[in-house]
Amino acid sequence: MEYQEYQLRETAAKLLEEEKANVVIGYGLSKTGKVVPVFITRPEDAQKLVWNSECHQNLVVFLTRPEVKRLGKPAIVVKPCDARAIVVLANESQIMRHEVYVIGMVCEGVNEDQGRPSSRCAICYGHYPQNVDQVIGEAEDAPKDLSKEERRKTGKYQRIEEIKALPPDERLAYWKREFSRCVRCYACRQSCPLCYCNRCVADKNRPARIPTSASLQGNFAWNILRAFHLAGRCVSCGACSAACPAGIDLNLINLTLANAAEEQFDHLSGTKVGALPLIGTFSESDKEDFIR
Amino acid sequence: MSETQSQLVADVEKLAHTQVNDCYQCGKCTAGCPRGDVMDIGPTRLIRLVQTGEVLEAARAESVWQCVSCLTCSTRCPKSVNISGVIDALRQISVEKRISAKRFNKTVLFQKEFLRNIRRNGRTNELELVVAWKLLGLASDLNPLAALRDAQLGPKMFFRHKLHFMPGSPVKDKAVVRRIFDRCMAERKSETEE
Amino acid sequence: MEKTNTDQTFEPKIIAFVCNWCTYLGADLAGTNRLEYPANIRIIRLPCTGRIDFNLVIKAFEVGADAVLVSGCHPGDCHYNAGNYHARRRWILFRELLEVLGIETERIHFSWISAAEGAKFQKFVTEIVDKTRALGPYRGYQSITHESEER
Amino acid sequence: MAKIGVFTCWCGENIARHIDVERVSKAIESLPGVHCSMNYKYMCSEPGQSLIIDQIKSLGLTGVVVASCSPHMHLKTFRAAAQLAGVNPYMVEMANIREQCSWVHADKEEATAKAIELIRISVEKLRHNRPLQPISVPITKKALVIGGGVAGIQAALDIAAAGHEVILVEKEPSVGGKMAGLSETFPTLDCSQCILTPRMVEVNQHPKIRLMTYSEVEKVEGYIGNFSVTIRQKARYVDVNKCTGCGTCWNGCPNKRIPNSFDFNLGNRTAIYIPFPQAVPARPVIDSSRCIHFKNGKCGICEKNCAAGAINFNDEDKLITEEVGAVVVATGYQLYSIGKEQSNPNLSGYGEYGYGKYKDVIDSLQFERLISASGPTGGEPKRPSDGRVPQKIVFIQCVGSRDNAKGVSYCSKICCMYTAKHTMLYKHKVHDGEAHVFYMDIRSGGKKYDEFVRRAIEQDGALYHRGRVSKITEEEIDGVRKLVVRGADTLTGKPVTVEADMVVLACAMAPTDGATALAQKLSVGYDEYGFLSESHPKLRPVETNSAGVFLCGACQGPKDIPESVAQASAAAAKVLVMFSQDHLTREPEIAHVDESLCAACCACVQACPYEAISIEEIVDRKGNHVKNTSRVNPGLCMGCGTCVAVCPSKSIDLEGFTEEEVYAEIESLLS
Amino acid sequence: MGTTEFGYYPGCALHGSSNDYEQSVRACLDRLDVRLTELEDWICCGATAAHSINQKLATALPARNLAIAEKAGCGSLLAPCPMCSMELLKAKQAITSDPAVRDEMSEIVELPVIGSTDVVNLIQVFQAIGLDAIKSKVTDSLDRFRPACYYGCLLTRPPKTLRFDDCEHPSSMETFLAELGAEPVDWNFKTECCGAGMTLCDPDTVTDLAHKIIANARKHGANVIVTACPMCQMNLDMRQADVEKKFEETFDMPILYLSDLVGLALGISEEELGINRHYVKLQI
Repeated sequence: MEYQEYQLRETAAKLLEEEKANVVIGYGLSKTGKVVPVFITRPEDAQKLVWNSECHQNLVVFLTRPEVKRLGKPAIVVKPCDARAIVVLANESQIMRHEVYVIGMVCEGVNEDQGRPSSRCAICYGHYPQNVDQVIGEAEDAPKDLSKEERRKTGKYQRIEEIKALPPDERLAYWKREFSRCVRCYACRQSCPLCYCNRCVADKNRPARIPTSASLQGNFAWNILRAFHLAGRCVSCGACSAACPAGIDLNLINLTLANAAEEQFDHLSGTKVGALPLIGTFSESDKEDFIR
Repeated sequence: MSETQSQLVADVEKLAHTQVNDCYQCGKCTAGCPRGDVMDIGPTRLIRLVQTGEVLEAARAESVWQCVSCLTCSTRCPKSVNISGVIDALRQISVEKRISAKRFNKTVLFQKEFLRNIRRNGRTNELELVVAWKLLGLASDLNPLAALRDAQLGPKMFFRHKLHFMPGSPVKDKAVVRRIFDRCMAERKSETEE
Repeated sequence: MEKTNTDQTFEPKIIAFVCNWCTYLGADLAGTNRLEYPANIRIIRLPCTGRIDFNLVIKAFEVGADAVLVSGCHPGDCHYNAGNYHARRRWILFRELLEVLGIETERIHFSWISAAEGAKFQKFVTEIVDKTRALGPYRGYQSITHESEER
Repeated sequence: MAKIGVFTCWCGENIARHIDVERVSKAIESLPGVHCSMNYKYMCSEPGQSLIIDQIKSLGLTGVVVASCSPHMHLKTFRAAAQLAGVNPYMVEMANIREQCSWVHADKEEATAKAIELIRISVEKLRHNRPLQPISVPITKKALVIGGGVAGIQAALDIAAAGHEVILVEKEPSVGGKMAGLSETFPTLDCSQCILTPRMVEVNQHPKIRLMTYSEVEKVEGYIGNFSVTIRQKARYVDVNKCTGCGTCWNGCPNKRIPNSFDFNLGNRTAIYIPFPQAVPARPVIDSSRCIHFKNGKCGICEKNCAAGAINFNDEDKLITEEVGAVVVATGYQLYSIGKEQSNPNLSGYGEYGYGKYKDVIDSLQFERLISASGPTGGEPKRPSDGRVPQKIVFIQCVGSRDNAKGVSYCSKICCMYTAKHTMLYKHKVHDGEAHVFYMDIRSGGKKYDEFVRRAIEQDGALYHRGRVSKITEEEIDGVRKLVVRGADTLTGKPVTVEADMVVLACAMAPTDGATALAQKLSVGYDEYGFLSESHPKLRPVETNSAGVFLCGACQGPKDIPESVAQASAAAAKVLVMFSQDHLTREPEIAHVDESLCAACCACVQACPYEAISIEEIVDRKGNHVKNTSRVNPGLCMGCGTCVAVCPSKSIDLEGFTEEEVYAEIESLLS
Repeated sequence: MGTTEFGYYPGCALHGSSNDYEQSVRACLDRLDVRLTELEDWICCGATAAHSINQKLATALPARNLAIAEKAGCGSLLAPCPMCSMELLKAKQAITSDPAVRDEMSEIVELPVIGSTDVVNLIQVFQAIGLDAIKSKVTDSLDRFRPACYYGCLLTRPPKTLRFDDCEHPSSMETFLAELGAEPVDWNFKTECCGAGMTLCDPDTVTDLAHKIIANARKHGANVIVTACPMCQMNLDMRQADVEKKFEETFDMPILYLSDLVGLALGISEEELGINRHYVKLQI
């Protein structure tokens, strides 16, 4: 990891020197020593970049922010899971892929706050970054990737199965308990690299599709809406769950749909450059058993 | 169509895994049938009889037993009706109801004897079968000379080491064969097992 | 008390979202042929199943629907060539979402009913009303709404 | 502030018997926004409409709800009435209390309660409606006709006769289509070419028609009234302007043994050729795949012989773009292939009939050429294998048709008629010949049609057997090669064996190979077999669901000549209706984008079934990029609203069914 | 070339009156280094009798054999008799297309059966071995043979179940034999039925059908009929004398098994192949 960090700093400095990028979006340390996003614009500042197991945040969210766009041509440090979000953004024409230099880190897994291994790492889709401009780290250093079946047996998928095994009313009761804590701070939306709408439907009031107050009804409506908007798009980076101050594991819902997309339509978002959106396309042979 | 009739039609369709109403009477089955010219009721008309509920009349037809099961009819049917399967179903019904065409008593008895032979031995014992066949021929009030005619083949075959007293390697577990027979026959009222 | 009372006289509220060119005309045909069915259904006419957003279904539950019906042209018959194929894909995913959230999918009915299928419309609506009557009011979703009001 | 009038109809007894109309009117009065609530016996009648108009005028209503029958019945009527009174027609809503209420609910209490709710839904929607203005689209008054068979010719002539320009595109070197190859036509037995060739010449000479033979439509862009079509004019290697059609070139061409596809390979042609003597234009084409010059650069006899200097070996395909307002598709048919090669993977050949294996088993169009005076045998029925005149011909109907196992499930409609014709033409030429027909049913509905079939049987002595044929084999019998046809006669119940000299298969009609690809270019639907779909099987038989694109002839389904011609004229009439105005008015119920909010994620672009949405760049005055947005082409949008459902930020909305309107409808049902 | 392995279901005929076919197949495949493993305790497939009398039995009997093959871990099973091969394939189709049938059959035959075994005929075995491999072992040319390849009714039917060759104009035997130097003739009755099923019950019809077949082969210039069916062989061979008598024609048309001809090409003697045991003498 130290060597990766060294390589990363060298790469960043070089990119800035050669003006292949005007800003490097990466991880650095705050005054209190916490890992935070940093925006490096001068080659000499590249030494401030860090790479360690605390780099759990998905920085891709910054790519679509107007204030970041103003800094000029970006380079960005991504983990393999984050890299998938870049592919989705490019597929949805939110970024011009060739205008972003993507530095992919070979990842051994990261911690969430308080040093716990991140739950998303338990369902890791791959430790080696794909569709990036440069890879830092060696493939052989990365842990072995899980097979689809192994993934299904671990972490959040297991939790989803547990929930699905409950009778419907208990499932609903579970989510009522969870959503009743939601304060509608929209941190989930803020942290999501794929929530980039200019104005969210939740903020529109003609018609008011989502009750704006943090009522249970509004919370349900909001979370259903959010989940469905990410159907076939969510790359399971877990940023929403990590960001939620109420501690709601929002990612579970997204994963359910990601799972369905993979099972029923063989669609794994962010793994195919140029993939068409899952919702917005169709196949005449889509299978279902409930339409009469 | 009476209820009994529709029941019989349903029975035929179930046994043959086919829908007789798919047939539009084009005659292609009769046209291609190697026995079409000698049949009393050709395959097209057999299907028609089933369509109209006259399953029993169809099952009485001689043609049901004249069929050589070559599958030409089913293969070429433009509506994919399993004609050959319908004829098999009619055979089964004619046996169960004891209404098979008289002239083919021998054939029916032979088919039954064939199955009894397998039930007993697990595999066919040809000598037993030919002997039984000849006995049937003599016993069934048909021209004994005709039966004798094939008797000539017996020694001829034996001479060429073709005819065996026992199958090459006897089946060890004969009981299981019997159980399979009993399970299959149990569901339908059948007179094959005396 | 009230509960048993309402259950005895429970009349389910059913909101239907149908396309203008097939199912709406199918419902019209049921009328032309005087095919009776229970009066519990309220049809919202939309141009195409492609227009039927999942939000509308949620909204229907929010206003107290006990069941929702969504119906359009048979695959291949869409007036707009492919709107129903798009809809179908969304429904497949939407059901997965509802499933995990514990929202009763047996209260959302999908069907293809053509302009010629007045009888199918009648039968379908009758079945849904009977089924929903048996299920009782959708207290699950209604409790979400009510708890919100109480707060 | 909305001032809404609600008008409830009795529809005589139809509504009033099951709904207490008075009570409904009363209950509606108190709804927010409702200014007046009235009822009348027949709202759609003249006095009913006057009532609405008077109330609008006297009360200054801003919108109208009519509670009566289905909007599919009278929405247009009431919109027109409102417009007369000065209210925007899109401020009219209907509540369907007849088809979906009074006619289906027996209990008057329940029906009345439901009617009130249905009206409430409409009132709530109307409160959120916006006045809409019809969209006006300019029209290019020029038509494209694709396919130069009898249907395409007819459509082109009709449109041109009304004074509009027409481009007629034909992929073969000559117009005429399948009809040009037929011998005589049923049920009159008049010569096909005699009646068709004058029309062929006319399209070539008509000042308003631009005939483009040996050409294919490459690309279609745009929308009704404003299509941009790219046409590929294939290299002909002959300058049609210089060429006089004298024939020196094809008469002198040494390469004379190329199977002529116009004769379905029964006859031969040269490498430079016209497909048949009456070809229009009478200008040859060089088949570069067979011409000696293209193989080794030698020969060039045609070039040397051509006094006009019209031969151009360096000719190339040309792409020509034309602007047209309407498109008529008339791509016709081909015969279902009975051999092993199938264009449609769901079909398989008829191995049992030995087509392709036995030379004397031919299809019906080949037989037409064999008995046509312009055909390879000069009209003498000679069999392909040895040139003998057949003494016995077996005609088999329904080959491929009505055959779910191997062919198509539909009836090809014309085979019964032309088979009867074939037997007659054959018997007229070979008086002592025998004509056997194997058929399943005789379908001869039409003027003088059944009489025609009976004539073949009664007067010309064709022997009809009701049954299909199972197998054909070739045997030498008494020194002559015969086709042994094993069929059945289901009327006697017996198999029938005929030893024939020739067998003619009446193969199913199928759409041409390129039809579905063309349909995709035009956004026109097609069925499982590739026949193009009309908009409504009865009421809109020549329109398609792609506005401005019309159909005629056998590309839409099996059809005979009179039907094709009638349909062609119908399609032309539809084009002329369009062209009778300078602008096209389209329903304004289409999608539109709030460009300030669109994030250009492209979901709508993918979802739109009409490719009506594109991504556009917004720039400031200096030309700097501001953002991208999706934009709807109002000419292409058909108003399905699929885009709205897939838009995550709902920056796109559908007029007439806006989010606001639909939510208002649902919320009106709040209990 | 390594040894190839196939499971082997001889069926009653090959262990009975058509044991010359087994002799021929074994001699031929032995020479080609193909190892046949006979199914342990196989039972009769039921043949025409089962599907004439009881449809369920017609599935159960072959299903038992499929179950035995699966238990033995046999991937490909050679059934040289087309009747057996068709019955096995029909049962396989019934089992794989309907889980209810699969479960019921597993219960009836007292062994689990899922229909995973590939059932192949003799031609498919030759195709699997490969032309090159066979040609490398050929010692004698077959150029004196002008065979009429006779597929009979069941080698290609029902086509959707068997999925073998073109059911109207099959050509796999011709292609194969032509490569070995023979000159196959084109003729008309490749898939016509010889009526073997009726050979005991209705000899008159059978002689008629057999006559049509032998006469057509002769007419098209064949000097031998080649078949891959024990019933066809026996019927055309044994009945030929009757045919000649009834129609007052002499044919002397030898009826060989496909493996006989291949065996001759591989230099195996007529005695080893059992050709000497046929009724009509091979004198070519």
